[in-house]
Amino acid sequence: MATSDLEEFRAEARRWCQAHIPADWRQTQVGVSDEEDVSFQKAWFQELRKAGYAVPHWPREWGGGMSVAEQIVLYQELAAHDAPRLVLAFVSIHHAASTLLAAGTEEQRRRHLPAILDGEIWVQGFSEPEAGSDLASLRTTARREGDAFVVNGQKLWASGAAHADWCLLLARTDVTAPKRKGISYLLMDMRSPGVDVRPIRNASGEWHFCEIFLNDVVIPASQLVGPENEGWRVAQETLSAERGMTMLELSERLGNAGFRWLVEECSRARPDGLRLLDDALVQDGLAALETEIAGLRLLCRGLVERHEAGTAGPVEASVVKLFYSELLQRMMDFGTEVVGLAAQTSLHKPGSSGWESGAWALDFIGSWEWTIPGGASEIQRTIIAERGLGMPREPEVAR
Amino acid sequence: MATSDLEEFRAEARRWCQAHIPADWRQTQVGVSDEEDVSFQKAWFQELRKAGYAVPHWPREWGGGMSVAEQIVLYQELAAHDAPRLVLAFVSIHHAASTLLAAGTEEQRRRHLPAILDGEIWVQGFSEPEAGSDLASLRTTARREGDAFVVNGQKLWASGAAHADWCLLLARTDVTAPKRKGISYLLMDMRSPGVDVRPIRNASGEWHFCEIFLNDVVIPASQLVGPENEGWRVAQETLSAERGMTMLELSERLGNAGFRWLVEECSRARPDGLRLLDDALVQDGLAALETEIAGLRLLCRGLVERHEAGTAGPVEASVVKLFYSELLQRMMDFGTEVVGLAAQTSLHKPGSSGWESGAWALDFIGSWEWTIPGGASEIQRTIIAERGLGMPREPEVAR
Amino acid sequence: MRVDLTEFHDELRSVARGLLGDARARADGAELPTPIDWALLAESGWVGLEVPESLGGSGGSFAEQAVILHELGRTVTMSSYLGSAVLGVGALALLEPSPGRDELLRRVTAGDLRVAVAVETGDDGVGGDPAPFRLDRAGGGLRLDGRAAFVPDATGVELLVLARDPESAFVVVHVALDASGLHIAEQPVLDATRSLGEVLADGIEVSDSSIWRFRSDPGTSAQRLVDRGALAIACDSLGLAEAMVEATVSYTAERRQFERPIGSFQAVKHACADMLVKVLVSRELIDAAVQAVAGGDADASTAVSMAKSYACDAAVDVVGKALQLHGGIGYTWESGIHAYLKRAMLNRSLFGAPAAHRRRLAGRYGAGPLASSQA
Amino acid sequence: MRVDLTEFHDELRSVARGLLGDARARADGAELPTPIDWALLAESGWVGLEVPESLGGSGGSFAEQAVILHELGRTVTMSSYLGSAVLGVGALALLEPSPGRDELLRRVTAGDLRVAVAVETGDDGVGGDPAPFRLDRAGGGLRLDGRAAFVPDATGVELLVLARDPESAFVVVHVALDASGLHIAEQPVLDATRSLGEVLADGIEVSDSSIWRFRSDPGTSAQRLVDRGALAIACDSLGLAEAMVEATVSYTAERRQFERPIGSFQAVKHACADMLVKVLVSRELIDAAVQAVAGGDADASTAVSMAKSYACDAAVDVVGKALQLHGGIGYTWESGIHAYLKRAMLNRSLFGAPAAHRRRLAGRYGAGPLASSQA
Repeated sequence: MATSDLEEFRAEARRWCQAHIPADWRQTQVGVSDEEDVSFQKAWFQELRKAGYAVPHWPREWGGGMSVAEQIVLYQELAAHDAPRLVLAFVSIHHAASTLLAAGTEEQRRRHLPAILDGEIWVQGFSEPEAGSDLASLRTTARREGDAFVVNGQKLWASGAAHADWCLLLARTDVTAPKRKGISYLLMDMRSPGVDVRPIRNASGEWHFCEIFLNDVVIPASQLVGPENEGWRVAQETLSAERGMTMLELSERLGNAGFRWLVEECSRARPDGLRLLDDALVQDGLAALETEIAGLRLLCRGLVERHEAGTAGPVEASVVKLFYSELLQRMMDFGTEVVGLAAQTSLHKPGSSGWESGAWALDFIGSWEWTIPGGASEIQRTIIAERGLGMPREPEVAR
Repeated sequence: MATSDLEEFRAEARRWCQAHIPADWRQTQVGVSDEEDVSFQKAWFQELRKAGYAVPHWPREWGGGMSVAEQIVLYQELAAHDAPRLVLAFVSIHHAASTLLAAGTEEQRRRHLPAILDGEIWVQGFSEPEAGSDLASLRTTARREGDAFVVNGQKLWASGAAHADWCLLLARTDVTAPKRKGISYLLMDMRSPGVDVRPIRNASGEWHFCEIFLNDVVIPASQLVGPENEGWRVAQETLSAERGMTMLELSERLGNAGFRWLVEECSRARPDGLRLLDDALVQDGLAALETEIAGLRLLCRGLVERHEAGTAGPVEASVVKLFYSELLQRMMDFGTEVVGLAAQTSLHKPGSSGWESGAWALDFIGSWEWTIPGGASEIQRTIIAERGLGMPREPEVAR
Repeated sequence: MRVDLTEFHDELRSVARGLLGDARARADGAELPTPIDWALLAESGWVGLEVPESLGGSGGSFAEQAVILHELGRTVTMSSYLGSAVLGVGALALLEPSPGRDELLRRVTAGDLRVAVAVETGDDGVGGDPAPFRLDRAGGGLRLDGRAAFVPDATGVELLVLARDPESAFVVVHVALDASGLHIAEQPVLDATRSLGEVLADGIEVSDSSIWRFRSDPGTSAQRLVDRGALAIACDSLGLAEAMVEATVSYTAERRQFERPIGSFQAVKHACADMLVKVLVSRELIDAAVQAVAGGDADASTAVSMAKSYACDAAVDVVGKALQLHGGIGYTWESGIHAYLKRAMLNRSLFGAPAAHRRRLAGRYGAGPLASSQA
Repeated sequence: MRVDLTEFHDELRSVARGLLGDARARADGAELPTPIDWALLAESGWVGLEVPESLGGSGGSFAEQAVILHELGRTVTMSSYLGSAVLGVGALALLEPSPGRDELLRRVTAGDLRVAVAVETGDDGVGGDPAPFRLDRAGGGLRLDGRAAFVPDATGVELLVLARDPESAFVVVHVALDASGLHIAEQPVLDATRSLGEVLADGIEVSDSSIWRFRSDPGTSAQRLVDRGALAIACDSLGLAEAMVEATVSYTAERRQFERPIGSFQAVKHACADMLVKVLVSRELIDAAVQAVAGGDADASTAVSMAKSYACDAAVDVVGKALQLHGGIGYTWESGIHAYLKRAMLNRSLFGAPAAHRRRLAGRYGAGPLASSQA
C-alpha cells in the first residue's frame, strides 16, 4: 500500500476514534457490576464491528481483510485515543478464530466465525492445576465413545469462563503416549451437561479467572480440530500465530495512554507546589521507561512485519512477551513508588482498561498476570536460550 | 574485654596508624616496578610485625594472640587511616598459617610459622585450567614413591607465584576414587626441580596471576598435611575458617577509603563550577551504596562474632562473599560511570592498594577478580540455596 | 557495651509467633482481614513494653517492640499496634510526666483504650517538618489548625497530634474527640490489613492542660517519634519478606514440574538465594537501627534511613519474587501472598519513600568528613 | 516510505565482516592494538560512503556508515573511522560547498589524508553547547580560542573545529596545523583501541577563507554533528555486545564443568537470554535512530538519545556478563574480552553519558503533550 493511502487511512481511523470513543468511559466504568461490564464490552465490540475494526486481521471473506500495515495504523490510533480494550472477545477473535482458520473444518468455521461477530464468547481451556508452565503435562482425558468424546478433568485459569459460550479445550486422548503426543484439540459447548464453572478470586481481588470442572462431558467427534492426538501441535501453531499483532496492540497502549498518564501524573502540582517531574530521579526513570517502551514498540512492529514476510525467528515472540511483561511490571512498580501513598488509595480500576489503567498499585499487582502465565518468564528465558541461541538443553534427569 | 580497654586499644592503634602510615604511599606506589612493589610490601609487613599487627589472628605462642574484638578494632583503624594492604603476604599469614595450625604437624609449624614472620611467601596451588569453579575435578597427580610424592600437572590462577617460596598444593593421590576423595594436601618448595612458573597477564594488564607447570616434582612425604587422600576436607575447612576476618578487613576498607573517595570525587568542583554531588541522581546512588556498605560491614562483623562463638550458619561466608563481590562491582561501575571520561584516563593503580584504589575503571575491571574465582557468584548462589535454605539439589544427570 | 537481651528476645519472639500464628489460623478464610483482639495484645504485655514499670509496663526499650513488629509483619496481622503502641506509647514516653499523660499511658498499657498520633507520615516527615499541625494564639487562648493524612489507626481512639506551638517548638496536643473543628475520616487503602485515617483540625480551641511538652529537646524528640514510625515499618517489612522466603522455599520443594521439584531448578534456587541475601542485609541494618533508636544514639536517624530505605525496597522485591515463584497459585487471592505484596507496597511509601530516606542520607555528604559508624 | 536498502546493507556487512575479521586475525598476538590500514578502508569505499559521487564518494547516507561502525565494534578494530569518516566527512558534508571544503572532502574520500573535528564529546554536547571554541574579533581579523578534550583521532591529521562566530552562530574552522597558538596532545585512555586527543586554541589568528558555514540552520547542523558522534558510538557498542553474546554462547557450549557443558546450566542460559534481549532492543532503537539521522528527521535527536543511552548501558552489562560467564579465561588478557569491556566503558561515557541523554529526553516532558513516535 502506498504511503499516501496509509496516511489517508490513518486520518480516517483518527476521525472515527474522535467520534466514537466515549470521552468519559474510564470514569463510568470504575466499579461497574459484572453485567454492566459485559454489556459495555459487547456494545463496544459491535461499535468496532460496524466500522470494520473488530476483526481487521481476519480474511476478507469472513469480515476482515485489512493489510498488516493498516492494522498497525489502526492499533496505533486506537491506543493514541485510549479506546476501551476488547477484553471479553479477546479469545474469540484471536485464538478461537485463528485456530478455526488454520486447522478447523469449513463447517466449524461457518458455524462459529459469523457467530463470533455476533457476540459468541470463547474461553481457553488449556491450563490445569497440576501442569502450570509445563502445559503439556495436562491430565484431562477425552475418551472416545462412538461418535463422541467423553471428557473428564479440571481446567484452571480459564479467563472469562463465566461468560463464555464455547471453550477451546485440550484433552488427553491417548494416555499411554509421551506427554506432547496423545493430546487432542476440541471445541466444547459451555452449556453441555457436566460443565461446572467456578470463578476464583485473584490477587487484585477480581474474579475473571475460573476453574472448569468437567464431569463426563460429551463432545461430538465433529468438534475435533485437526487430527486426533495432534492437538498439541495445533495449539502451538495457533498460539504463536496471533501473538505478534496482540503484542503490538499492547505495546502501543503502553506507549500511549500508559506512558502519557505517568508523565501527566508526574506533572501534576502537589500541595507544596512542586511536581514529581521536577525531581531529577523521576525524570531519569521516566526517560529510561520511555526508551524501553520505544524499543518494545519497534520490536513488536518488526515481529509483525517479519511474521507477515515469513522471516520471523523462532523466539521473537518469546522475546517480546518476556520484555513486555517485565517492562510492564517495572513501569507499574515505578508508578506505584513515585506516586506514593496516593497510589495506595485507588481501590478499583476501570473495567475495559488495558494492563495500565492509572491505578498504579493495582496495575503493579496485575502485571504478574503477564510474568506468570503463558510460559512464565523463567520458561521464556530457557526457550530463548535453547531455541534462539542454540544453547545445550538441560541433561536428561536420571530416574 | 571491657569496653574501656577496647577503646584504649583503639586509641593506641589510631596513634600507631597516624605515626606509621606514610601519607604519600599512594602517590609513590603508582607505576612502581615489580621489585619495588615486593620490597615495599615486605617492609610494610615488618613494620606491622613490630607493632604486633601483622598476624593478630595467630595464637599468642606463634606471635599473635589478639582477641576478635581487638582485631575488629585494628582492621577498622587500618582501614580508616587507609593503610597499605598486605597483598604479598596474604596467603602466607592466612591460608598457609591456618592450614598449618589446623592440620599441620608440630614440625611443619615450627619450620614455617616463624619463617612466615620473617617474610616467607606462600602461594595457593589449588586451581587448574580444566577445573574452574568445579575445583574438585583437579587433575594434577602426586604418585607415591617411597618416602616422597612425585607430582605432575598444571596449576592456574596462582596469584603471586612468581615471588613465592612455598606452595599450598592440592594433588590427586588416588586417581580411581570419586572426585572429592583421593586428593591430598602437600607443602611444596617452589625451588624444587621441575617447578616452572609463568606469569599470565590479566584483564587489567597486570601479571600477578601465574601458571605453575609441575614436571616430576619430588615432595618429601613429611610435607603431607593431614591424612593422605583427605586433602579436600582439609582445604575446605581451612578455606572457610579464615574468610570472616579477611572479609571484615575488606568491608571496612570499602566503607572507609573506598566510599570516602567516591564522595570526595563527587564533591570536587568541575570546570563549570558544579559538583557531581549537586545531581540528585548521584546523591541517590551514593546513599544506596553507603547503605549497602553499612549492611556489608554489619554482616561481616556478625560473621566474625558468630564464627568465634561457634554459631555461624553454614553459608554465612558465601553470603558475604557474594554480596561483597557484587557490591564492589556495582560500586566501581557507578564510580566509572559518574566520573565519566576522566575515569578513563587513570591507566595505573597504586601498588599495595585494596580492591578500591580510586582508579574507578581499572577497579571495575578488577572486580571480576572477586565475582569469578573462589566459587563464582553462580556457584555461591547454588550453595546458599542448597546448604543455607535446604532447597533440593540438581537431579543426577543421566549418563 | 550493651546488655545482652538475646535470650529474652528469643523468648518473646517465640511466644509472639505462637500467639499470632494461632490468631492467623483462626482468621484464615475470612473475606476481610480481622483485627487481632487488642485485649490479647495488652494482656500479653506487648503494648506496655516501653512503659515504665510504675505505670504498668515492663520498662523495656524499642528493641522489644521490634520483636513484636517483626512477628506482626510475618503474619500480616491487622492490629493497631503501629498507632497505639509504636507511636502512641512512644509519644507519651517522650513527654514530661503529668497527671493527664500518666493516666493516658497507664490506660493504654492496660488495654483500656487506644491512642493515635497524627504526625507527618509522608516524605516530608523525613528530615522535613514532622508536625502537620500548628497552634496559634487567637483571642485569649490557642487554636489548633492543620491536616494529617494517612495517620495510622486514627479512628475510634484517643487522639494526640504533633504540633508546633506559637514559638514554633514541637508539642503534643491531646485533642478531645468531641472538639468542634475536628474531623477524622477513615482513608481506605489497598492494603486491607492497615487502618489509616485523615485528621483535620480546623480552628480547634485548645486548653493549656492538653498541651504536653517533650522531656528533651523538642526538635530531636519530634524527629525520634517519626523515626520510630519509619523503623517500625522496616521491622514489619523484614518480617513480611522473611515469611515469604520461607514460604517460597517450602512451596518450590513440593511443587513438581517437568518431572522434578521446581526448587531444584537453578533459576528458582538463585532467585531464592538473592531473596535470602536481601533479607539478611535488611536484618543487619534493622538490628543496628533498633539498637541506635533504643539507645537514643545521636545519629539514630541515619541508621533508621538506611534500614527503612533498604528493607522496604527489598521487601517489595522479595514478595514480588515469591509471588512469581509460586506461579499461578501465588496469584490467587486464596494463597494470601497478595496481602503480603500490598502491605509491602504500603510499607515502602509510609513514613518516607526509600528515595526520601536516601535524600536525607545524602544531605550529610556535603558537610565535611563522614562519621565512620563503628559502634 | 523509504527505499529498501536491506540487500545492499547485507552485502556491505558481509564484505566488512570478512575484511575486518582477516585484519583482526593478523593483528592477534600483537602486544598493542594495531590500527587498521587506513588505505584499505578508503579503497573499500567506506570513508566516502556519504560523500557525493561528484567528489569521489558513493552518495549514500549515515545508514551505510552504521553498517561499517557496527562491524568495527564487533571486531574492536582500531581505526580513525570515528574521527575522519563519521565526524570529518560528516561535518564537511553539512557545509556549504567551497573550493577548500570540496578539495578536503575529495582528498579524505580518496584516502590521501585524514581529518578530525574538535567538538564537545562530553555530557555538555548533549543538548548543551556542542562548540568548544569561539571566534572573536581582534584587531582587523578573527582569533580562535577554546579547548576540546577527548577529540577522536585528533593527532597527526587535518583539523576542523566547531566554533561560534562573533555573532554566536556555529561555524566550522579549518585550522592550519602549524598555526601559532594551536596545541594538540594525545590523551591516553584505558581503551587502547581508541585514539583521543586534546585540542587547545590559544588566540589562533584565523583567515576568512578558513571559516566554513553550514548549508542549513547552523544550530541544527551543529547538533546533528554531535548526534552523529553519539549514534556512531551506539552502533559500535551494539557490535561489541553482539559479538560478546556469540562468543559466550559458543564458549559455554564447549566448556564443561560438573560433567556437563556449562551452557546447559539454567543460570548461564538465562543470563545469555537477557544479554540477547538487550542486544535486540538496542538494535531496534539504533535502527530507528539511524533512519532518523539518515533521513534528517526533525526529532532525530530524540531517537539518538534513546539509542545511545540504552545501547551503551546495555553493552557494558552484556560484556561484563560475558566476562563473568567466560570465568577465569575471560579475565585473562589473552582472551581479549578486556578490550571489549574497556571499549564498552569508554563508549558509555563518550558523546554523553546515558544519564545526560536521558536528561535531554526528559526535557521534553514539561512541554505539552508528547509526540507519539509512529512511522
